[in-house]
Amino acid sequence: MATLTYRDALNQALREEMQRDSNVFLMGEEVGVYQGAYKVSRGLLEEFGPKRIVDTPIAELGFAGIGVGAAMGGLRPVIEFMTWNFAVLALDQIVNSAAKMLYMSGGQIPMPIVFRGPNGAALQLSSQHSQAWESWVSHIPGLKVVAPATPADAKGLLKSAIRDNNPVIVLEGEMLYNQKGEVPDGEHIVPIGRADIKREGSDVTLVCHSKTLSVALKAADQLAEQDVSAEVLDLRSLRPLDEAAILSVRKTNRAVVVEEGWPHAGIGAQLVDLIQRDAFDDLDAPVQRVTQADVPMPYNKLLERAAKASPEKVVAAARRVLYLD
Amino acid sequence: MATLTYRDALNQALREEMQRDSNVFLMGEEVGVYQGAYKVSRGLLEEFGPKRIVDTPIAELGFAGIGVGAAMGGLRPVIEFMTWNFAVLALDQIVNSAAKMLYMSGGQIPMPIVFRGPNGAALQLSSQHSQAWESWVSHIPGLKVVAPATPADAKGLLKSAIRDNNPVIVLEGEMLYNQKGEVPDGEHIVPIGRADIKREGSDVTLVCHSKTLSVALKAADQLAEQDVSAEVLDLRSLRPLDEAAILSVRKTNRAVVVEEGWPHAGIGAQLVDLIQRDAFDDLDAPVQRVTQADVPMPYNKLLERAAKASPEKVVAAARRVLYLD
Amino acid sequence: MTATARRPKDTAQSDLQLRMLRQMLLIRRFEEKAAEAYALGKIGGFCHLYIGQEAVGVGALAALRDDDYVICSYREHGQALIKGISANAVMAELFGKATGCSKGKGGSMHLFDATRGFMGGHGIVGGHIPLGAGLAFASKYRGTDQVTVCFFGEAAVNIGAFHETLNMASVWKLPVIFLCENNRYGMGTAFERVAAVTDIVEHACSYDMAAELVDGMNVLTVYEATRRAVERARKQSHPTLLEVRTYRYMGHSMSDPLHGVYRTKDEVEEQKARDPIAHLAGKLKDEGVIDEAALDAMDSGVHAEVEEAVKFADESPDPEPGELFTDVLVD
Amino acid sequence: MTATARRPKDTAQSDLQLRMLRQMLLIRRFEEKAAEAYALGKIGGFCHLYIGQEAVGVGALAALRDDDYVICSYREHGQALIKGISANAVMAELFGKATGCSKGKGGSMHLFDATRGFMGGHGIVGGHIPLGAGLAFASKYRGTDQVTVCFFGEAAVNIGAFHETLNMASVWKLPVIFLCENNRYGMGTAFERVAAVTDIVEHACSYDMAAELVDGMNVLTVYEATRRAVERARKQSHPTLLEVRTYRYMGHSMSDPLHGVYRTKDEVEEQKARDPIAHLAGKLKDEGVIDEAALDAMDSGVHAEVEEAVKFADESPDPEPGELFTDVLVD
Ligand SMILES: Cc1ncc(C[n+]2csc(CCOP(=O)(O)OP(=O)(O)O)c2C)c(N)n1
Ligand SMILES: Cc1ncc(C[n+]2csc(CCOP(=O)(O)OP(=O)(O)O)c2C)c(N)n1
Ligand SMILES: [Mg+2]
Ligand SMILES: [Mg+2]
Repeated sequence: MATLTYRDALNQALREEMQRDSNVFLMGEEVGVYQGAYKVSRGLLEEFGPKRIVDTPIAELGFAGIGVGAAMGGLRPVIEFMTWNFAVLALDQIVNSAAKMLYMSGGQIPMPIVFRGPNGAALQLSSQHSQAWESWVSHIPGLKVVAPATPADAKGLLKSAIRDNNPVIVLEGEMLYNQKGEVPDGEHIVPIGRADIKREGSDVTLVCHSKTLSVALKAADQLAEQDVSAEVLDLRSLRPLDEAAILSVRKTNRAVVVEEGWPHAGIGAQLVDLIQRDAFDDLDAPVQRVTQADVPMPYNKLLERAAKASPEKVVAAARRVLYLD
Repeated sequence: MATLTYRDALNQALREEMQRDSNVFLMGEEVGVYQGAYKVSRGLLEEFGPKRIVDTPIAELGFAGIGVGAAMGGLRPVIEFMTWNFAVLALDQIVNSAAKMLYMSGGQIPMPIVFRGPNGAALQLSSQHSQAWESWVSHIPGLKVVAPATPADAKGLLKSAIRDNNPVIVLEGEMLYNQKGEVPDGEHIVPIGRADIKREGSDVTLVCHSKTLSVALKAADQLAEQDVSAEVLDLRSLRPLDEAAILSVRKTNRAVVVEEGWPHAGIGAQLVDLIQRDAFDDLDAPVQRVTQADVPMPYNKLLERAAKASPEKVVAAARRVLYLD
Repeated sequence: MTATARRPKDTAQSDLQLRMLRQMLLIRRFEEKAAEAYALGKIGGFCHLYIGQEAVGVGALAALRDDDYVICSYREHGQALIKGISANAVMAELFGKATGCSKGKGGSMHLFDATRGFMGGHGIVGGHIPLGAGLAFASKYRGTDQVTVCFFGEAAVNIGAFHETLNMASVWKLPVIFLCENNRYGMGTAFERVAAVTDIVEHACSYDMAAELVDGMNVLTVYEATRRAVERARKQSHPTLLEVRTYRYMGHSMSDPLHGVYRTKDEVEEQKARDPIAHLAGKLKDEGVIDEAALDAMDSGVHAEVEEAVKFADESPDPEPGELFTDVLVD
Repeated sequence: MTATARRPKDTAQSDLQLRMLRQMLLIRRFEEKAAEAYALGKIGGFCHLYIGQEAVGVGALAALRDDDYVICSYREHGQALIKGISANAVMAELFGKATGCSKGKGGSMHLFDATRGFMGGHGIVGGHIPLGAGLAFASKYRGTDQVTVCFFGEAAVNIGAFHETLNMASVWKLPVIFLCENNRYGMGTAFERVAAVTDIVEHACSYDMAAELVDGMNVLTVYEATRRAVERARKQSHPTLLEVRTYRYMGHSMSDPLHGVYRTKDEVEEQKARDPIAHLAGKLKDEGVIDEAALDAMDSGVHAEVEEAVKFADESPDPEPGELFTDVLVD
């Protein structure tokens, strides 16, 4: 077990899967010569050559579609979006081609493709470069969606995604790339569709994923100081959801959902829907959500900070569901 | 008050607003010479000429962006998408340009633009031509979203949308275009953000919009035969939501949300979130949802029918929240 | 044209031309039946007929190997039939039946047969152009010498995906043929009203790509031009842009008027005088390759095949209700 | 070039050239300061410097009227300053302050001043190209004779929006100038690695559009070419594609290395030898229009302006917390 950054864990997953299966290739902007805009693909061009590490023009719609076509032709493409913000141009191919192909072909054409890249806000990138994609992509049948929060999960989920015969969306986090953690060597697989309890607790369940895991963990620390024991459930997979794990809120009878995106029809709304429907009688309080403020992301540092989910907001929400305030 | 089809009500709204304000123009595929793919713009080219009724190439991203630029230049564009399915190509312009421009310019550039067209499934149009857009567009701050269910609301909401100084998404329904209803002549405005009780009831509230209004009304009829009195609340506006009206579920203590789109992070999830949070103590049962099946839309008629929300499914859900089964 | 080409003594040549004649007839009769079935409500949704354009699909596909890929827009009944999907399976798909080539889930716009390299029917204008390049990318990557032909209409040239894809196909030298069926109109829009330059071949210059302008009412011309492009793709892995000038006799789809306000009835009639089937039949008769009786027999054979397809489709079962939930994901 | 042009006796000419020299200097010094402030953490996020490319923005904007529109990508500090936004307001925006030209909400990539026709700063590559055409659409619709100049990088030519927009601008004859600043690289990708045809002017053929290839290291050449294009737009309402060859000295953005692995240090140094500011300064000195002392004075003036801007930005307040929720919608 080595200590790796989230970035290097992704890099390791890519490298190992490319070594294992010659049909796997990586395509995207700046993935080759430049070693990746965020250096996730560092060293891969040297090891695998330009046939398998393919630098593209700025043409998200086109290269996403070429990836889908390559999957139809028997390859296993990994398509990197420099950030998910730019994937809005490619959404037609993700949704109308990748997600619907198997179904509309009557089951003939499997779609082993991964679309990955950093998602959501980093620091001060302003309105057009800070969008969180959870809701949009999770909405779509025919896709799987994962959002790892730790280096180990990043490696294990990306490996699962590459081996999956379905299109998988991997939402990474620019703010997570430098984060370090223990990562099992070699064959480390995290199955898609399984949540993970990152901290046990008994008074309230904090449901989170990706960047909001650290927010939830910090909130749990603060709550502990206030004698509140918070469980922290990391979803890891947003489609399919690990419903059984989520319904473990029955244990605490209270839940706060923390997400990075906007509130309206956010992924958190779906969690609330699930919890209230299937654990209605176990709930001692309405489920509360902590989301990004319902505004485009501002540039100013203080406004940006105020717009994002924070431990303080989670603590406040937890106290609300505990009727402590 | 005349009896008009939904199509002609929209046509009337367009015509009246174009007569009222010379800055209003209509742009889209086949809106002019062909009189509109679904004939919503019938007669407008003759009346207003090609300067104001602009036929475009098939270039959704480009003409949506030209519309946004025209709004920046002081006009009031109405952009027709032949159907919303094709607007996936234009989403960058809708979200990154139209919705975020006012904010990222620090309030300098208002965005009086309307994006409209038929939304969701018609009949047997299969996977790529049947997508319901409620969730995707409602998710975005900086947009308003309306979805009229009746000819009168179609006229009144489109007029409001055109007069609004913000970008407004108008989700119409191909299946509704031929539907007839009473429409007030001339100045008939339906304010954005106000739901409408289309039928009063006391046992359960059916929350719906657009095409699902008729589903809910039929369900209410069937429920009446079973001695259940259902209230039918037509949202009309999906962003902003009429929260006060929705919280009138306190009156019946039970709610079923009926929507056209897919379940996962659908607009209905947001309604459930709102209701459970703000009316928790008034709920006698978890809120139930009736949605499209969580699959791409199949072509076969029977499968398609089974995929869609139906009065039978709504009745079953209503009986569930009433603990009748 | 050499004398040999005008009078194919060579039986391989006459066989090929007879085969192409029969294929064009099959498409024509198949679609006439489909139009009838649509009117009877047996086919639903959008249904875009190929009548008038048969020479394009038939000529182009004659230049391909069985293991080559074909990918199309929603106007793909013709190519599907010629790539080897049975009339039964195509008609059953139009009827939405379980025996259809997409199990009744795809419909007219989404015919598929992956085993035969027929990679669909796609509904978003321009959306399948990158898919075609991607199939070619896969062949090149895997080191096979398969070629991909991607069919699309002239209106798709105005959409971004076309340009993004042609650029990458050229930079990466992909073995793909971009075959633009220029039938002059989008739904109801004449190309010259919405395109600054109406010769689609001109776009090849911006992408340093081989290109050819082809008469699409002559199946032999289409065949020869495609052969040259296939050669270029198979041997040198170079893409080609073919602009094939053709014409559709029917409305844009079954829900649209026959000529509408955007073109005149006279124009349609004028074009019909250049009918590709009549043209090839006439030529083969002139050359003594076929006589009236043989032609009648061919037509009867095609008729019987199509009648059988309608019967098959009619009698086939709908998909099981449970099919609604299958094929969303593979396990 | 005529002798007159080399030795502008004509004071209007010399005044213009001196003004352009000062503008280029202002951009250069402004951005040097911005780089310092970025290093100190006073500016955050992405910050794309224009150093090396000053002649393009300055030359092009000199050909415009005050009421013309300018719209840019994220590399727009230069154009913003020249279109009349004060150095104070631009620097304050980079600092995220309430006094910034976008109230601190936009940042480096989203500078705006609608009253001066400066229509932003946009972050999605190619996304503002249709906006530029839309502004021109509005001018033409309203019957004003305003012209719009839309600046973008060469890498944007590979994206669909560019093509869709050029086609419509040509079909509808919009008074817009598509000004491509070809600085040879996207982030770290040399254009020839990702474009089949590297002369961007070639694309004009596909859209039947006037085009010109322009030396972007010479502000006068840029000015003259833009004047011709402005004339064409203002008088005949015809669009133009200008390919202006230029070079950026710095990394793609402040977070990227100066030259990186994609180009050599030597190449960068070679290009700096063609510096547009040194070039114009030298010419004006040769011609006796300016001497060393006057040049120094100009530079000091610019320095002072920029220092003042930093001070202003530094001392300006952050936006009120409540600003988070304003400007989402107008009432
Ligand atoms: C992106 C997109 N926009 C609009 C449509 C609606 N539509 C379907 S076919 C068509 C016309 C296409 O014309 P062309 O490409 O020339 O092909 P043809 O139908 O003539 O074969 C239109 C506008 C669509 N399917 N996709
Ligand atoms: C659609 C999209 N894809 C990717 C990016 C990330 N990105 C920002 S700038 C850039 C390079 C653009 O190069 P060019 O257009 O030549 O302009 P320059 O930066 O050289 O001025 C890239 C890839 C983006 N902003 N938008
Ligand atoms: Mg056509
Ligand atoms: Mg560049």
